[in-house]
Amino acid sequence: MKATARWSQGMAVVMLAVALMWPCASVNQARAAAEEYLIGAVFSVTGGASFLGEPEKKTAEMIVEQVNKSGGINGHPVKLVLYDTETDATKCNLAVKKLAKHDNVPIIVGPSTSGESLAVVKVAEEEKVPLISCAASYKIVSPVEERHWVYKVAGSDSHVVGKEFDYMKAKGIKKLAVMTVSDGFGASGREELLRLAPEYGIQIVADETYGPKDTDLTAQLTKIREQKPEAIINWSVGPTQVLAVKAWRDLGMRNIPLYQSHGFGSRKNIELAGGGAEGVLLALARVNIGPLLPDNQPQKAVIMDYTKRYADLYKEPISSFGGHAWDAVTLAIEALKAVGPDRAKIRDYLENKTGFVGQHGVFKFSAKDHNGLGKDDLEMVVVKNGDWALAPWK
Amino acid sequence: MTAITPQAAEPILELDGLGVQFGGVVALRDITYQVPGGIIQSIIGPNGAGKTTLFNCISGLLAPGTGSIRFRRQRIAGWAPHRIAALGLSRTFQQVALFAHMSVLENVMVGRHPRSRSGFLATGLRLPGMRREERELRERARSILDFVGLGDLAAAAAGTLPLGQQKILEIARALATEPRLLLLDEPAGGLNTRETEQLGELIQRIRGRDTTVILVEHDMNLVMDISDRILVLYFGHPLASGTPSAIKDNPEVIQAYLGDDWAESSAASYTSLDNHPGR
Amino acid sequence: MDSAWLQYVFAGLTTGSIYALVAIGYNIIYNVTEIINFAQGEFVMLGGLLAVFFMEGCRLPLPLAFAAAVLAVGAIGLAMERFVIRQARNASVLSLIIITIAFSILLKGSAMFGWGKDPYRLEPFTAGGPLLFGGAALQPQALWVLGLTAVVVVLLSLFFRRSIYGKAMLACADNPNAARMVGVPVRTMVLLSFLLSAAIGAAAGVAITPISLMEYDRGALLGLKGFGAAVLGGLGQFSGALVAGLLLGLAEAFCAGYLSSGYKDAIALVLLLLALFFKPEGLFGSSEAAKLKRF
Amino acid sequence: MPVTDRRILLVLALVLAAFPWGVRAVGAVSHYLDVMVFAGIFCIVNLGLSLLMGFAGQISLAQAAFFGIGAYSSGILTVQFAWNPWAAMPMGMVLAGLVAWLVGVPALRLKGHYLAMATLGFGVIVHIVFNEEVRWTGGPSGLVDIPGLSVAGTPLRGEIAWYYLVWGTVLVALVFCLNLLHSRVGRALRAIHQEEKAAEAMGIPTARYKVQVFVLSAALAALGGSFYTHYVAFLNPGSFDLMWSIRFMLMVMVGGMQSLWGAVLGTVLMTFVGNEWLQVFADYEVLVYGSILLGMALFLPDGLVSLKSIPVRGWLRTPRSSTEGTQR
Repeated sequence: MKATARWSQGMAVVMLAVALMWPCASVNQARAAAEEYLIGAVFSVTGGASFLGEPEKKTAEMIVEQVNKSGGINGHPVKLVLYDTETDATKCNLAVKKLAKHDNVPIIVGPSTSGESLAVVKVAEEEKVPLISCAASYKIVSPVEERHWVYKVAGSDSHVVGKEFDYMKAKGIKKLAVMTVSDGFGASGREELLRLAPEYGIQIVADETYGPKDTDLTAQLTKIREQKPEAIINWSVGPTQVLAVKAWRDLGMRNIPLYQSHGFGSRKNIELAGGGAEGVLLALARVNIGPLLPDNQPQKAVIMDYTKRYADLYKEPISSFGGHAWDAVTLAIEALKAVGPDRAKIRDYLENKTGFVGQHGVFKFSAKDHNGLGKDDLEMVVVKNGDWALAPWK
Repeated sequence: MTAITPQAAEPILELDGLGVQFGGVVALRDITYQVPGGIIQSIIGPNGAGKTTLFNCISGLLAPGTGSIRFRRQRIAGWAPHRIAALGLSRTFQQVALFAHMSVLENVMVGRHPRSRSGFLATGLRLPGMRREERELRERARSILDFVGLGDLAAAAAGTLPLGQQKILEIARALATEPRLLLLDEPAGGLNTRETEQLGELIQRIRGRDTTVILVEHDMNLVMDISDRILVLYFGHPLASGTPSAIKDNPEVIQAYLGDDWAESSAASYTSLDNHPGR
Repeated sequence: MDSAWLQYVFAGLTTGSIYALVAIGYNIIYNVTEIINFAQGEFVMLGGLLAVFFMEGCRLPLPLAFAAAVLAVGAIGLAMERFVIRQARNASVLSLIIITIAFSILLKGSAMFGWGKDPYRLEPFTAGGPLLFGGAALQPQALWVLGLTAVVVVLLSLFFRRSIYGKAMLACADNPNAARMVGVPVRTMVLLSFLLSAAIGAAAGVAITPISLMEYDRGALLGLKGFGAAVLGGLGQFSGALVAGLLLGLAEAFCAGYLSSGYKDAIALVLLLLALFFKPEGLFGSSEAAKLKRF
Repeated sequence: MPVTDRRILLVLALVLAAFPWGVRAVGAVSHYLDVMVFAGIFCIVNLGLSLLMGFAGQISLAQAAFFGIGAYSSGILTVQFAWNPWAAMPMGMVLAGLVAWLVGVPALRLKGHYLAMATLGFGVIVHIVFNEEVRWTGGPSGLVDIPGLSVAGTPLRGEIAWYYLVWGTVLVALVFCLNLLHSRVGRALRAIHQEEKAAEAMGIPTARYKVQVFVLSAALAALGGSFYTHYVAFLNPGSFDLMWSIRFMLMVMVGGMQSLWGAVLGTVLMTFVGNEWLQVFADYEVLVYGSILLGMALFLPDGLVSLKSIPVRGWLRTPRSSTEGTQR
């Protein structure tokens, strides 16, 4: 019985703790009512998708600081209310609810991953708060009738697949082997690859998967080699995409071109592959290849500006993921500038926004399209001499 | 106090060619023996003679290697202990094995387990049948505690009792299963003289409740006082059996205690065997 | 090409020997303390990352970096025993499980701070392209891993069977009190077991980093597979761990090759469950001995 | 149920009923209610775990798997087969119970580390199945557009409705478990935990009881999973991995393994700690979390309920005539 009585003491401690946390909460709310403009953000800063959330967080903080230095939005200082979701759907769900109800933000950017984004779609709809996801899955914004408040700035996998299939078609490739990682990124890519292949007259001769923590992919590639494909496409992020390259080189399969997803678009991957990545092909958003773009390309200016500022501030190169945050936060700021911190007005503003020049393309939103990107916003690149180069189409 | 009833002629426990091996060591070898119902049967023997192993076999904690065990005419060798308990066999342990964090009353109530039925749903939902059963359980447990003389300690935590009372509580818990046969493994171990006397009296009262008792015990005074029959085990095999007075004078038994195991099982055993005043 | 099966054999042996090394780490600590150290996988991860640090941060040559990484992780193992495990001598099995899990979370968290979340690479121990056997390719580094495993198994078996320290360590597990009475310094032996186990895990980590890269959250899955190998081989058995580790690796590679690569992780675990359910003493352990163990 | 437990239950019910009003009084509709909904869902899961680990003494690192089986049963039946959510819910519980029975019969013969590893392995296998059976579960991309719950034709919206539904269920489950514990079955479970051999010799079918309590804890976890599914309206395998099994175990342990009140306390506390209060530590959160786990296991293995007490105790103290044992 002692134990049960002690419990009450424990409960008292909890209540006390809750009570103590309250004042902080109300202070936040009071500040929200001031003339500060809030932007809510949820990124996977830690956990499985931290490679997305980390640069997104840095980019968002950089932009907000920049805006505040130059006098804020129409004189209003901007405050970024950022929560780490730890790549966890439950935490993300709670964080978005907190932003919507407790912090009372007029707009939310993020989450970083498709899974987390899908876990908060319902929250955004119920709370009627505009949300600009940085993740790729098309399900985030479709069916668009049920995604009134949800937008996304990352291109869909179908754009990347379409671009790469265009290229394969130009190269006369008809038999393709597919290898994908069994996580959200790989699964979504796999769906699109299998769905779109017939449209381009491409036959899938092998369809392999592997785990995100696998240490060796030679078994999968050996199996693929047995099927004699004319090209291989690997769809993953993290170390496995480098392991795929290493196994491809070690097994002497250079005669079969290796395509990667846009996830490969970081120079670090070329380094990690230790010279093995020569000849790897992929479709990339222009943000990754700013210097390669011709000067008359409309995105060149914003990309070069972002590249330089980010490198100056954080002493590391930009990544395409940070570019999503740039697009989302910049859109949010433009919306706040145009219509003020009003959720409904911001939503309407976003839906009618066209010609927004961002890191990942020139966005054309509409009531039918809450993404606003297409495959023309991508470029085919090849790894050459340890760096990106535009891939020759002839 | 019932005398040996006619049914006593019928054996309650029959061992036939029972044998147990641990690796290469023979613990029990070819034991054939019958215990008539309604008596107090003692099993004695030097340490390591296989007495506790025999108990473990009978109560199902250990599967015998060879031979058969019949309890109330059922072949129980290989049965799970809980089935044997449900059939009416209960036991205590040489080293006290009470549920130390439960109250004295609860310990005895656990003993009523095979004589009650309510399962997860009935108890979780507190169905009327379960409440009735719980009340009945509590009353029976209290009456058993009164029977063994622990009635005043019902609310105490079992682990806090002194050893003597813990031993008695183990017996109470075993009685709660309503056994036809009760195995007591050294119940007097660690008890003082007065407590041992009370224990002997309790065991006799238990027999009076139409329960056969098998007693493994080193205290020869107690054994000689209350046993109807004695079985002597020696290196896992029956050496002799008979009434206390017959055993006391058996030269083989004296040899066994005096000879090989002198050092271990001690002169004390022998002396008490020889100079026993009772019979 | 008929070389496919050979390629699966190579792949299986490479990953399998890593599992074997992790399994051996479990066995050492288990042999002495009968504790399962859930942080074993993190030692592997730390070994790899520290080697990267010593080579690229401190510009040490490879053999020195290897030794430094192994020693550093060994020291972490020592600290774990001295400051954590020893505090919990009388804890329940459940508490011990939670303690080692907690320690693994701390190691992983610290690694995340030290190295960030990106994977790191290490040059192979010997340069040169893959060796070709009729179309099947074998990386020279895989030979290093296999060789390291073999050396570790042989040395440890000798150590535990022949040397007085090894025998003393085994005695501690059997009956710490008896061991203490005959003059075995039980505490030192327990300390030594954590040192050894961590060092072997680290060596495995350094050896595989050139093949599979290394990042901060790699440890858990390696630890799980390694435990599978340890149980399959019979906890405490070094040669059993080796055989079981290789079997597990081969089973995975062939499953990925001929069945479904998505379910290959499940294969290892199903094997683990079957072993636990039907032969908990492991393929190579004796059931008599298993009964004597506490768990 | 002893008087003390009844009193605590009463206090808990009152506090829970008043919580939303208290929260309203301080500020607008608070985010804390959202956290409480999740805390309640996890409480349902952890009551089963507390019975299994604290009372029957069996370790399980598969609780997240059963949570997931319940969640996916509800998700798949409602999305792919258009079942009514209320019908899918018991189906999930039955399914989880069935799986638990199949796994439990061989697994619960194991003890200690072996049992921990067997349940851990099983949990990871279930997680892999969620990932791989794309056709049913949606795989890693997840299962979307899961319908919400409705009561008497009105859809359940807003956190207040959910709060009362979930915590009402917690209280019902709590009463069920308390009844169970203070009865023949509960005594048998505690007996198994304390002296397994003696329990067996007193006629308790220990193996059957272990499996039964495993099944019960799986069914409760599945119920929690169903609520989770309909509340979040989205599922992906990430919410049901090993880390979650560890989290559930930690929640129970922080409160106090051998007390159902401890399970409730620990769950609420850790849900707030994990989702709210550790946010200030940002990147250091994982270290803080690990330290709490380590510190608890080292210095307070019996949880917060084992702390020495303050005055509240007097009122709650049981009359000495009570015959229930100390519930350590």
